Amino acid sequence: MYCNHPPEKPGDKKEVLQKITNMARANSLWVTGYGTGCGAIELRPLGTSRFDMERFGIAMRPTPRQADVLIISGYLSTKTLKRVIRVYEQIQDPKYIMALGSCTINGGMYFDSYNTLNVLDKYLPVDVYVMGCMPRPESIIDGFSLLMKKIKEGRATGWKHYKENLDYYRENQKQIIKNWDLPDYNW
Amino acid sequence: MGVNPATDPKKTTHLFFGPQHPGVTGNMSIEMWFDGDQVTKAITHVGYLHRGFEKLMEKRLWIQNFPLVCRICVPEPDINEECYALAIEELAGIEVPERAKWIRTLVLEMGRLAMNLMAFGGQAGTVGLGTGAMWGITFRDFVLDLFEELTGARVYHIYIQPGGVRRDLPRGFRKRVHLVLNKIEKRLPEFDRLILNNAVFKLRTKGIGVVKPEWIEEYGLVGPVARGSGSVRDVRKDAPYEIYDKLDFDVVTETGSDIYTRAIVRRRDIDLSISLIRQILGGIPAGPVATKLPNLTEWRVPAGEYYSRVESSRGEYGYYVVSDGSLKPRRVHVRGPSYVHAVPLLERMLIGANIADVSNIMVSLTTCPPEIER
Amino acid sequence: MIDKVKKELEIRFPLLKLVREQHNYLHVKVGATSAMDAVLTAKTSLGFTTLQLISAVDWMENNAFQVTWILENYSEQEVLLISAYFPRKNCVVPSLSQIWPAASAFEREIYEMFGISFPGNPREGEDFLLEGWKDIPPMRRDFETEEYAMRTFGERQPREHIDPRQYIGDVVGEWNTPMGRNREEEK
Amino acid sequence: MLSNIMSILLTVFTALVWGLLLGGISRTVTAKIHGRMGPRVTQNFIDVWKLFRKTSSIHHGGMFWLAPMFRITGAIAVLLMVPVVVGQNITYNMSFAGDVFLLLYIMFFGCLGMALGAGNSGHPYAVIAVSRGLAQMSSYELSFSVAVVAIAVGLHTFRIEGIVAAQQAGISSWNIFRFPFASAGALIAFLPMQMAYPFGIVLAPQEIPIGPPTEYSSRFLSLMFSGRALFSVAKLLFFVNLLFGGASSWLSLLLKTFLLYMYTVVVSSVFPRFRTEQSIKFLWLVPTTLALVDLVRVML
Amino acid sequence: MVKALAVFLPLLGAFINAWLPGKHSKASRFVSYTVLTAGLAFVVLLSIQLGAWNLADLSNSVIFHSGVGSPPLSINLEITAGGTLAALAMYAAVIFSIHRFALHTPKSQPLILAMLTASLGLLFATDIFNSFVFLEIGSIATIGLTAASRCGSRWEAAIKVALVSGLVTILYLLAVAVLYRSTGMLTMAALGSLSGGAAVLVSILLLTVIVTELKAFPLAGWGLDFYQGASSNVAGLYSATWSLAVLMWAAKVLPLLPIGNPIIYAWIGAGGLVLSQLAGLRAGSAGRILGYSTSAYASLLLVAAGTTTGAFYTRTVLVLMVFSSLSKFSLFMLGNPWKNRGWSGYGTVLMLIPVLLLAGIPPLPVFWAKFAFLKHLALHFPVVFYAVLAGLFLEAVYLFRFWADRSEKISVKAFSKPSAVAGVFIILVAAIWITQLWWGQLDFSGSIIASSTLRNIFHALFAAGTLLCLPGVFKRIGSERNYWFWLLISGASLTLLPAAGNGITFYILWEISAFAAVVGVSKGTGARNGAFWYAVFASFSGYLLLAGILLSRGSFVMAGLPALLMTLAALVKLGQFGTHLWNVRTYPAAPGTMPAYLSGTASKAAVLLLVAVALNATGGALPWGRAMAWAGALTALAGAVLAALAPDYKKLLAYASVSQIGYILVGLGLASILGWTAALYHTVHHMIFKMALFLGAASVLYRTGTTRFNNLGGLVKKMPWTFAFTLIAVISFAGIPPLAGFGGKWLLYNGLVEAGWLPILIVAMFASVVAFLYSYRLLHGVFLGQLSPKNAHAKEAPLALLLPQGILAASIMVLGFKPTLLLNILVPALKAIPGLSGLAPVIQGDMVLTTMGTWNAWMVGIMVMVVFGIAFVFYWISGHKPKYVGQLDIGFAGEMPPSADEVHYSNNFFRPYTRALAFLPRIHAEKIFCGVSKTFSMLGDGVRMLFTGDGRTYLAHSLLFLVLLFVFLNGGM
Repeated sequence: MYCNHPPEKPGDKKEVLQKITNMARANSLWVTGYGTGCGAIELRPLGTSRFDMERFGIAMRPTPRQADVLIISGYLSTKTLKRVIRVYEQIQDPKYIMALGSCTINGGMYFDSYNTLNVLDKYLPVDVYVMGCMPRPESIIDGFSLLMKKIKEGRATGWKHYKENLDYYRENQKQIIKNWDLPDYNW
Repeated sequence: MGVNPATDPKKTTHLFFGPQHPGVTGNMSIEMWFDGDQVTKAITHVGYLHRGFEKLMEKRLWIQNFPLVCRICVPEPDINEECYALAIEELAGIEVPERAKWIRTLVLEMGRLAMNLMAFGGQAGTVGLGTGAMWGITFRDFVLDLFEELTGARVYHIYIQPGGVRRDLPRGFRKRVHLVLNKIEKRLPEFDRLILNNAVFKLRTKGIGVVKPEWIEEYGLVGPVARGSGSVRDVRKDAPYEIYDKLDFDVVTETGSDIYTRAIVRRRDIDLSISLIRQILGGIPAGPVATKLPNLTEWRVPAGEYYSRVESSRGEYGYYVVSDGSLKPRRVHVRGPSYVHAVPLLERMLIGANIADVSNIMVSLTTCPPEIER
Repeated sequence: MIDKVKKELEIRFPLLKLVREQHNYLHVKVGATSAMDAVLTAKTSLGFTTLQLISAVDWMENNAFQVTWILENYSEQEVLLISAYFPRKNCVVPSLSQIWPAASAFEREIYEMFGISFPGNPREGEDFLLEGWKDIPPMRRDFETEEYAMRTFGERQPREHIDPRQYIGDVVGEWNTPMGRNREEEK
Repeated sequence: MLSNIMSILLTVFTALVWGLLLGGISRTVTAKIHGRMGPRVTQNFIDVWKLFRKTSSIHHGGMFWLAPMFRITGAIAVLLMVPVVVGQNITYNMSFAGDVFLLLYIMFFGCLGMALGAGNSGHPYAVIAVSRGLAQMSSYELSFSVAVVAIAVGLHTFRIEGIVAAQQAGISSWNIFRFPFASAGALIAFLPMQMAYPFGIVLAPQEIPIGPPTEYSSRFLSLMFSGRALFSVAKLLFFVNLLFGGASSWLSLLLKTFLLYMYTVVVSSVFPRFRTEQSIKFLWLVPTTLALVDLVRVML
Repeated sequence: MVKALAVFLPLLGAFINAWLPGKHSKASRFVSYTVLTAGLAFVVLLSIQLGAWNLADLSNSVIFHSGVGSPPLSINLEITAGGTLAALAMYAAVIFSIHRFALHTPKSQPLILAMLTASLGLLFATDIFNSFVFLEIGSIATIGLTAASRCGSRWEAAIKVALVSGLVTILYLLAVAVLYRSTGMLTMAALGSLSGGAAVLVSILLLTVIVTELKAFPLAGWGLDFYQGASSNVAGLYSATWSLAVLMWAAKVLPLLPIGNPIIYAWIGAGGLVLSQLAGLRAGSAGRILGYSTSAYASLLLVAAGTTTGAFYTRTVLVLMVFSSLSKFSLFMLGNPWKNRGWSGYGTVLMLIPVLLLAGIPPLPVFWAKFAFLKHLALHFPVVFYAVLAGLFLEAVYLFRFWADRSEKISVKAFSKPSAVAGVFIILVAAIWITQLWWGQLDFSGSIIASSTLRNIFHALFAAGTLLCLPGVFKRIGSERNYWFWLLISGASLTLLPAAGNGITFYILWEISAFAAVVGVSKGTGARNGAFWYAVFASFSGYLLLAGILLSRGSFVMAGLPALLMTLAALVKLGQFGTHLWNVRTYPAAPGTMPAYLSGTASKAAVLLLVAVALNATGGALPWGRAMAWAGALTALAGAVLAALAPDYKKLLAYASVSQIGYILVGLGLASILGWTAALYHTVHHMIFKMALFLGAASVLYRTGTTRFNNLGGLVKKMPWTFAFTLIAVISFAGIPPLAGFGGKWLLYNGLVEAGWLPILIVAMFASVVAFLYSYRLLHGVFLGQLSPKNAHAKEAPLALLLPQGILAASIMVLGFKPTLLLNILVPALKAIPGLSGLAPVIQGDMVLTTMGTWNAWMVGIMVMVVFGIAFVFYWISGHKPKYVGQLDIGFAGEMPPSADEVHYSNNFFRPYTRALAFLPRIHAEKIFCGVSKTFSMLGDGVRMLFTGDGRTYLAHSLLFLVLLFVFLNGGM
């Protein structure tokens, strides 16, 4: 019923029209509509007239299947991490993770909480961190422009890293998700 | 044992609204069983945002907890600080200077205004009127600018402290507040035309999501949800804190009980907040904005228990604070209005609802998951 | 008004201990056995028809849990807190979920956070805030959250301390001043 | 023969470009109504290209796989059945092969394919959306077919060329003036056809995110977007030919389709969604009654 | 010597029986049984030798004297050919049932002999007083038999018989006295010489006696109670011997009564028939139901006596009475083991044949008699005709209900009941024999459809439809029984149908195909109810057709009322909305490929009938064409809506069938060339796609064992070919252009516009859009969505089911791309029909032109295929390799789908639509029918109030009847 084959290793295949494709990817970032934490409150103004992320081709998509970017908007509780993993793995390649707030970097002010993980990078490959608690819309836009830059230069390869080191990530994930019942592969 | 007809897999479809779902406010999920497109059973799942605040607060100094409490409710953080500060002041017997009281009230009302603007627009957004949602959040941004000027932060202000507020008002602030209020007020009629007078919006919200008046006491409903069903409860009026007893206002109440009525209540709350802010701005007395506190790193709040209450934009908000006379609180228990709105009430209201109205109903309760989960 | 409530309660529960009394606020402590009686009396004959919150405090050193029911009288705008101590080991408290539907959620939370059981709550044991929690209930005093976090989520990364003024000094100008210099009320 | 094929290719290519461009413009216009700047007008090209070049994608079975092709085929079939520029017979493409009845029915080809793909994805939201969409379709097709029959019978021809040719005597001969009620009915039915609010119950993100394409990703989605762009141009073209006298030149074609498209965009951004049954009832009541007025007129 | 043996042997048997010790051993029972049977068999042989074995001339007779002197002192028997036939039936009944008595109540054997003697005597008696003696013996034997049985209510039954026979004795003796006093003779012929008051008095007395003894309507109460109370063995023997004897005797006496105008018999009979059958609708027990049926035949006898004379009368009465008695005998004998649950497919058939015979379905013997009789009535006594027809239909309804209720309970042991088997066997042999007598009436020249093109199309349609159903007949599941034989019979008679040259041929083929199909349907799992509905509506439509044919006075159909009746017959058969109940009950219940045959092929018989009626009655245009078109359009719409809301695959297809049939009606109603082209095109197309769909349903049922949507879903992965063929059929009937279905719609719409029937056009178009709802519902409910784990074992359908589907799908493709193949045949043929109005569509190569529209299916098809092909190739070569992920691997809001069953969206699929339709008043055809049947039940209850179950009431009835008769006849004079 679920997918039962491991992901293909993406490799460094050179695609035709790579440059144009990268430009297109950078200028059309579709964000999964998943407010995982309190940073989501600043994603809303990002869509409105003040900041208007659609200028950059950034749009919200309600389903992970159609998105490119997953924004981890702040701390992740273990309960949410499980869903985030599932959502992330359902996004199609190439995909990027942008993490908002100090709490995704090192736990921030919840460093000693029993329910929030401290370093997101151990569980999911983060391409761009945006610091602050919570990050202002401007800094999120800044984060996006950094992500765009990385994509254009072909450096936003977190998803490749994730696929190549899936075992490492899985081990870490299973360590903190006590009732692991996800399928091993959700693509 | 027979199959429960509400969850019979042959007759029903089992679906999750959330956590990754654009129709759900914040990070929570509703597990539902549908017969056709009608809900037969609903279970709210919370805890996706659980950070263990109450545990963390037991591990931190009294004053260190202010940065934590404001994160309990993201869209309207000031009430947490206020509520926590009220409890500490009650336990420690701290007097708050008059000017600080006025400024606090100002901050609370601005927060309420911001939240109500977002919620009112969001109600339109959830039935597909994206324009309304956009406008609401844009208006809110103006208020956030004021906050930024006043406190240095857009969202988490950490402005209120025991015995007063952190800073005084900046120069020219009152003028700028007036400017923003005028700007918002000028746009409000257009907002009304777009949403409240929209025939389709009425069709979508009238008669849907009815909160029966007898549920108010049964469930302990508060705020616009209760006031949309004829209740006149408002802590600002019933147990006035800060300077609400000096302000002139009437509690907003309607009797329609449905989503549309709640939208109206919220809309009238916006007007009320604007009028209150105007009153406050006109009446702020001069004086200090904070009482001198002892050395905060060694501050022991006297032992005792207190349940402090304030009125948030979603209704009565309570902090149950227990001190054992040590450096750190013994126990802080936050009771947000969403607690009953999003869990027992929502589970009850959704039964028989149409799938199209699920997020509509949920948004009309203005649930805020972090205050359930903390 | 609150005097009447107090008197009434004192007549019925002579062992009652008064904690705090204000003009519309009353906090009483009763014995563990008469707690339910007190709550139900308050509901049926004193008009406290609404349950606002059920809270618990872990008095580990006294080997007791303090459970507090916070009731409100909507028509008289009064708050009544009824507390009772229950022995800490295998703590069992009667459930109110048949009387107030809202109580079910409060009780589920306390069950999860303190391990206090509320027999009679049909949904007790369903996951509420936590998922797959295997340790001792986190809100107990003997649960060390920092140690748990360290154990589960790993060491917090070392942190560089940077004074932001160093960076923002040139840009903001006016703000780079001792606090509150420009913050006086204009007359 | 060769020139016919060239014309067909040109039509499809133009329609694709124009459809995507219109989509971009509509996003900009919506943004302006929201008070925003909005994306570039070329944003849809970038999106389609990006989706096309995504490196992985999933499918749930054969029908899922075929659905975008059904969609694109249906769109192109409708496009080719409609004359593009009046007077330039070479651009009439395949319109000789059928009349308005054929057009009414071939419109379903893509929709049915899409619905099948959605069903095969196994996602309940997709299926709920299809059930809503079909229910709504059955109602707006009623008013639309009444309008079309009224016009066709009034003009004594079912051939689209014939309908266009009958409107060439100046603006007053346009069907929108000759059959005002039927036209009003058809224009209201045009909104649900374009999934515009208040009839956008199929892709309701807050209710059933996001309807039939909820499982579609990457290249499938890219084709689906292209198909949607083509299909909306095809529908616009049909409406321009049906109500607005056809297009006498490419320029007027672009102008008319643009204006018609803007009508849906503007209406769309100031209305919430109906519930499904409300939408159905509205469509049964208002546009159908309007169109029936003209039908009765024609019959008498 | 021989005569002596004839008397001696049975007596010996009886003697042995009586002599046997009280405790009967098995051996002694066997001995007595054997001797008795042997004696009877000998008597039978003797009778055959004795009887004037020439049925062609029934007037031959032999007078046989016994005793001394002349009657009334001696017994004179007139052995006629008809009487011999009846006697044979009696013998057969006794021989085949006596073992039961032998085994259970050996003491009753002398009583059986007494009853047989009385029956034979009454059968052949020529003397009034002789008759009286036999009547008395018969009554006593009946009372004795009843009382000797082991049935719980035997005394009630016996006492009622005794009471009635007492009254009868008094009245009869009065009549005898008057007769003797007036004429000095007691022969039957003496009745004719009566005159004046004596004639009236004797007539009244004897008529009362006869009606009472016959158990005809107003005085039927005791009979009903008797049948209900007596054990089924006794009742069976009684109905085959004594009851038959009384009937035959009455038939003999009635024409001789000096009553003046015998039409009074007909009035009593016809009125009684309708009223008693109304009451019969509410009858509960088997005995009572058969009692009502007896009453019906008694009434028929009265009608026959009142309206016919001579040899025709004799023959009619003989066939009707003998075979109905035999049928009832079989039913009673079968009915014995009702209490045993358990079921045999053959039991159903075994029971159905007597029921069909009682209902008068061809080619069973009673049909021929009824047909001739009704024809006579239709020509000369139209009012009686209608009453009789109505009564017969009511009788058919409760008989079929009886069959549906009871046949399920017949155990396999039914085969050990030689009595029942023998009864059925005799009926079948007689059927063949009588059919060959009447064979000359049949005509297979095919003259009722003049156009040989149309005829050939229908021939091909029926033959192909039957053949395509045949490969799959052995792919049955569970408790479904073998039905291929009945399918074959039905299909064969259907294939012959277009060749019918006159009404009776048409009617016989029509009924055979319908009732063979009924048997076939009854082989399904729990199909009794479905088969019942089918049988009732088929016989309703059959009686309408029969009425139409008979009223047409020799020709196939006449304009006016006969044509209307036959149109209605066709509409009922088609399942026109309102009568669609049988479709939606029968199709889902039918086994295997049977529904495909029923919906795809058998329903086209009604189209044929409509065409035939239109062509023969008015040359094409029926005067009620417009009403028919409206009915068709509304049927299409209502059927489509109901189909969209149906919860079951086959039920959905049944409603879809109802809906699609609507288009055919619209087309035929148009009565223009375009309309007929559309209708016939759609007929062909409907046969193709509906068979493909139902065969697909059969495949799904075969592989999964269910057709409920809630239990299905996701089968596309398991049954890809079935899905592909179903998809093609669905796209086609939804009318989406590259496939065949669009053609029918296009032609129809053009026809409607040409005729200016725009409102119908709008309704039809709306219905065709609603069709999308159920077409998607069907595809999704079965093939798409989540695959339930319960169906994980499902495989692709067997070739026997797949191949026909493939052929049908291929023909849809061919017809879709080249509709001109069919149109080139149809259009010239229809152009040649003068009665059709309008312009014919012009066919230029692949282009079809009407005055307003154009359609080039080939170009459209090529265009779609090319575009699709280019897209496909582009897709294929662009290096796009999507990964296949499981059905549960869906973006489920970040959660995991719990299980396929739970995630599958199936129940209440179109709930919003239901809500949108909520403003419509919920007029269900079911409710209307419930209302109708309730009304009938109430009427029936009213009649039943007469039959209180109290013997005194029955005596009062008889006396009242006597008085009324007296008043009426005297007033008349």
